[in-house]
Amino acid sequence: MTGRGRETMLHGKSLVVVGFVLAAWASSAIGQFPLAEEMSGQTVDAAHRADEQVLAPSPVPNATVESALFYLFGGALLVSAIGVCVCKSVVRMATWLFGALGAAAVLYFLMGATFLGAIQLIVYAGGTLILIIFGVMLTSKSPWVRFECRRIEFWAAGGVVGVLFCALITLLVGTDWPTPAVAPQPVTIAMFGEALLTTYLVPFEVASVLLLVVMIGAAYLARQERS
Amino acid sequence: MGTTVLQSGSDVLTDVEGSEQGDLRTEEMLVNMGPQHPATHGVLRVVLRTDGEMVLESVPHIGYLHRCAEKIGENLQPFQYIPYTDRMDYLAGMNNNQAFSIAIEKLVGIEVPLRAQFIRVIFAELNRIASHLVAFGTYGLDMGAFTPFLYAFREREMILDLFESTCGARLTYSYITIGGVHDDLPDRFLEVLDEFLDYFEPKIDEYNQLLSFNHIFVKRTANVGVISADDAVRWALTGPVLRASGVNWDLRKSTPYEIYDRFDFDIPIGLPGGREGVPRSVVVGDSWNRHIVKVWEMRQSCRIIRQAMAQITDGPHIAAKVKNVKLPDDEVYVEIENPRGQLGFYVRGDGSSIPARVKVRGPSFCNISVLNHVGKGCLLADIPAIVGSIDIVMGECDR
Amino acid sequence: MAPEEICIILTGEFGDGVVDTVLDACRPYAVVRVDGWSDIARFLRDDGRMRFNMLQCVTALDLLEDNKLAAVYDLFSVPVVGVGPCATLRQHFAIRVEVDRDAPHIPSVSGIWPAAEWHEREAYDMMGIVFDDHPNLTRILCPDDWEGYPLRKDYEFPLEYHGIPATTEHQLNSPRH
Amino acid sequence: MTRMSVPWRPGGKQVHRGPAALVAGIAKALYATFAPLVRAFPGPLLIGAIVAVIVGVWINYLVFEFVDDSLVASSTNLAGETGLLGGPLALGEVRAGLTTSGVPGSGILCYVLYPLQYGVVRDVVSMGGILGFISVIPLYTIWWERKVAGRIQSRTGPMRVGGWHGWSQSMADGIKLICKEDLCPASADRPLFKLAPYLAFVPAILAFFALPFGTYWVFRQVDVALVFILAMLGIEVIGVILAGWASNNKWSVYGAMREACQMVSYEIPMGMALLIPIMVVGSLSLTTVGDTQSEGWTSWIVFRSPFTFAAAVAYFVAALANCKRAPFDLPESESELVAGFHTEYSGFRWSLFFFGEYAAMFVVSGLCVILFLGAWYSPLPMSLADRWGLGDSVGARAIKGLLFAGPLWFVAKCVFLLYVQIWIRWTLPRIRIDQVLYACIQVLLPLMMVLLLGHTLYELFVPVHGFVWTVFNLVLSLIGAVFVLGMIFIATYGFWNRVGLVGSLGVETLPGS
Repeated sequence: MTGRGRETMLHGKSLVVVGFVLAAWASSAIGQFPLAEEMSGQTVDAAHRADEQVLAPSPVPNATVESALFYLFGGALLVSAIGVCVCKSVVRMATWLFGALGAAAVLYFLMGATFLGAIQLIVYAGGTLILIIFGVMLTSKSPWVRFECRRIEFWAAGGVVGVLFCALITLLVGTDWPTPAVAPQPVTIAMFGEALLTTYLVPFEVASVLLLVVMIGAAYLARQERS
Repeated sequence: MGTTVLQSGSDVLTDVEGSEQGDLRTEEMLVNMGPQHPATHGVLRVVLRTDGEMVLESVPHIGYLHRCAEKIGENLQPFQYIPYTDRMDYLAGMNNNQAFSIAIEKLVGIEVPLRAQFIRVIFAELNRIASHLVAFGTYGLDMGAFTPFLYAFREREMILDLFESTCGARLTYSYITIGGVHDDLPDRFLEVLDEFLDYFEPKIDEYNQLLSFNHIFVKRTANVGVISADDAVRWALTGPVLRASGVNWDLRKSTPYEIYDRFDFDIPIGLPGGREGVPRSVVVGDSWNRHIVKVWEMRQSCRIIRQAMAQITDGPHIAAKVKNVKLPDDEVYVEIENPRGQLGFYVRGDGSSIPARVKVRGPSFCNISVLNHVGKGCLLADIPAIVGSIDIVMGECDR
Repeated sequence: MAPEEICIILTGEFGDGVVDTVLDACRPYAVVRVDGWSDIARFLRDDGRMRFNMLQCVTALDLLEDNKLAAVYDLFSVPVVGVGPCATLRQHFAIRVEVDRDAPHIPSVSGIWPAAEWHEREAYDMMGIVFDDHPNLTRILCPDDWEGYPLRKDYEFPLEYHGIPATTEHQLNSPRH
Repeated sequence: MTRMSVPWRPGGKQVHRGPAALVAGIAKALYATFAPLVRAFPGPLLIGAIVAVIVGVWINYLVFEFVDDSLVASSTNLAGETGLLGGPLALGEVRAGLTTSGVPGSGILCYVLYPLQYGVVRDVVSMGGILGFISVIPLYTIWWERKVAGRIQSRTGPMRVGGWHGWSQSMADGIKLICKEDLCPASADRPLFKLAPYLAFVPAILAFFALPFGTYWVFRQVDVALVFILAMLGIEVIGVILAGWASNNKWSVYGAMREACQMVSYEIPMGMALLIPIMVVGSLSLTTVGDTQSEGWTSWIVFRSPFTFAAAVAYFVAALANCKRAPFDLPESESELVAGFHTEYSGFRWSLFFFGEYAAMFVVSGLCVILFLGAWYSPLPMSLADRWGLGDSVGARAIKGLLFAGPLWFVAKCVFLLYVQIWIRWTLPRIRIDQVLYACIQVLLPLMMVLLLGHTLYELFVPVHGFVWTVFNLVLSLIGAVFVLGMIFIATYGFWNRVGLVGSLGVETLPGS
């Protein structure tokens, strides 16, 4: 590594870090988050008051920036999804998956569903992805674990994907999407919580019971294999 | 490098080397806790066959510090060989010198003056304390507690200063030679030694509170690497490792050499859990007992030194004629109680002044051979705990 | 028990198995024939009067003048509470097994005392004494591909190992005896 | 052996070409002028720098507020929106607005204030403050850890670099690490190997975006700040696992595996422990949680009920495990795994991991301070400030910032929690991986469930400011006060009769030695 090489590498590295931070800031800068100034006027009530006050979002100043970001992260989602399918090495596949999940989370942030974006990162990027990598790590020695599928499977998969893609395209082009006159009211956490426990209580409980059963099943299988 | 190909068709995970694995079992790994590893004190290499965190087999490989000390022994006169004995167990130089000197004196029949024997006892016990301090500090490091190491070395620094004031060296002393000691004590030595003992003895309880009885330390070492008394004897383990397994065998007490029969001190041996001052989960012969036996031995050594300082007499510090003494056509095998175990010297003379064969029986050589037997089924993090508690020095293991 | 009584018991038990007993030496020992050695060893460990349960050291000797190799076994009896009757013998005895140089085969005692496993590997590595049915008789101190047995009196120093030149002090090719 | 073309020759004078010569010249000149200055009185400079950063950010906020009030008042067509690109006012209007409101030197000031109307300029300025503060934290936490470790181990720690107590030691280490060649093992998975440190470093920085330092001191007021920060801490795990896995070294794989199970399992008790203060306040936004603890130290959530008290301790333990700090630092345990997942890393990449860890340490202690220890409020209640009649003038706000509520209090509490983490690391040994998982699943999880249930019942059935409630509150507050006063007493007692480092016993005076 000659001196010259190191300097360029140095610039490369710092650029990558700044790029990451800028991308995150850009997604947060387009005003979906209520700016700090709006908050200053709000007086602090007694300690116990719940926070129902709907945070008035500042209207989107400039649609071009917002749509540019949407296409950027939508494209990133698409590319990493393709990366997941095409890639051979399993761990690289997992990294592409992380790219896809991250891009999806940013899209949620763009739409103002901040809670959903954060949960997506915690549950998917922080949870299932790690278990996938963990599973790969336990079952193979070197990182060069390859996953080669045979010829016919490749074509079969290609066919199915083609069919689904055409169906999607026709659906996309066919319907005329209603464009809402006024920007939909963003959902705050309090409304989110109430909806979960009032209107959608039954599906919420059913889902949690299902997860409970899955967890007990996993524990039982693990213990059985260990003994 | 072996790439593992996941055949999507078959549900079996086949490794490129073709080793068929039944079901989706975790991959067994051959891991090399190599010669350069922070947890192996010195250049010990342990090849571990592990399944995840569980260790199936731990085979120690030695020989990385082999300097053919025994071959050199066949070329040098005994008094020239003393500096080589320092370099064997480089943490207990005085004890090594004493072992070789007693062997030669017994072979040739030299009578060591009484004052020299007292000085030998004082310095041997001081070196035992210094060696146990190193063992205490590095064992804390193996368990992840960085601080006790610094305290142990601060106290050891004072002992090394005492050694330096007497024989000029801090590690390789060559002070105890054949027929006595190299030169007499400096005049204010006993006062400073008394001052050190008064400073040091309360420190041992402080160390115990800081590390030995620390709840996490106990959980990491109690019931880990248990060696039964029968195994300890069959594998010829000696020293604190043997005594931690409950065998009351210390050469200073059982077959007293030199003037050890004049002092009264007791031998700390491994205690089962539940006794006063012993945590509940402790078992006789586990790593915690091996650690605590060393700490209690430090206190006994202080007792011995105090009695030796009280009973020391005046007189010559070395026997008269020592150089180019003729070795009889005979053999001798002498063992003394080294901080790490029984260090034995087998010397065979053939009439000339150069020995025909010098064999060194290093305690670490035997103590580490039990690692495979003890290491089966323990966790990866327990290997440093076991190796640290056995406290090996590769100098005397490889010679 | 004094070494004399041990020798008497041994000669009583094994007769010609014990070649001779040297008692006036600094550390008395008995010389034993090779073929009877393994059952003498088992006798030394299991017999009630002997109870030598700890094999401390196996020293390999090179008796060049009468073309022999020897292995000296130093045995200790350590009182272990709870294992057999609590013997307070605390005795120390040694056995020497001599075998000629060109076929140095001694039966291994690692079955009787597991400690012997590493000592015998070192004796093999340094002196070239082959211990029969030893579980893993390989070199322990020298590298595995080392030729020759360093501690033998007639050992020629190799002048090169894997390209690394070896220099001996003032051109001494073999130790002066 | 071909001679490597190395730009510098050993012993020879370093030769620079082109722009590098210019930069080197400037650097040398700067060093020549400032080095004596810094070496003369480093202490005041260091403390001055920290205060300057905080005052700078404060002034930055004041200016924003001033810009909004004055410009909004003076201009007619302004709708209060300061969009990203379209500026509402021309330069002339700004100057006119300033002169009408009688601001001295408005000629120059308008050039300064004009760009500040744009949101993007404000974001750049405040992001500069955030990134500056973030890079300062790991730098000084590392230096401070080495000093505290030294003191605990009866030695002195860094004393030489930069003068007073080696204050610029970690800065020098940073420069050294940047200049060091960072290798990538041949058999490693190169792209992943290079990506991993960024995945471990950037989330820790992004977590600072949503971490409020004061009521108005937050870069982005996210209404789900807590969940956002937890998400960022979750992503760090992936960086560490990829690092361990991609460097194709058996020991790093062990480090990565341990990391995976430890961090994933400890996120659950950590999340549950954070639920309890949320239950009290009712909102996920950290600013609201912080502002509800403004009535003096008895109103802090940690003293609210025994359940929150236990939850604070449980959270701190889970946070220790989440940041891989002792006694849970198994992923990079030196004694078994050589250096765990970052064995193969060196130079700049290694320092990214190091920075990420210390930034995460600050974020985690920040969360603990905001949710349990009365965020940016001092033990004195805000009502006292109103009684003293502290209005909105700059002077009054300065006193309120110092005595009652301000980022200084938040940073002070975070620094105290950092000290506790450092203190724990240098005293406790490391626990084994099965004990780590046992502690999480069989001890911490059930405890958190009990606390969660207990606190819900407590909130429902114990009337707020009722008799039982105030008894618990006072008792716990007393415990807290005793703990803090005890700490202060021990510190002063220790400082007062600190004994010189116990060296050798003066044996040199022995004759003949």
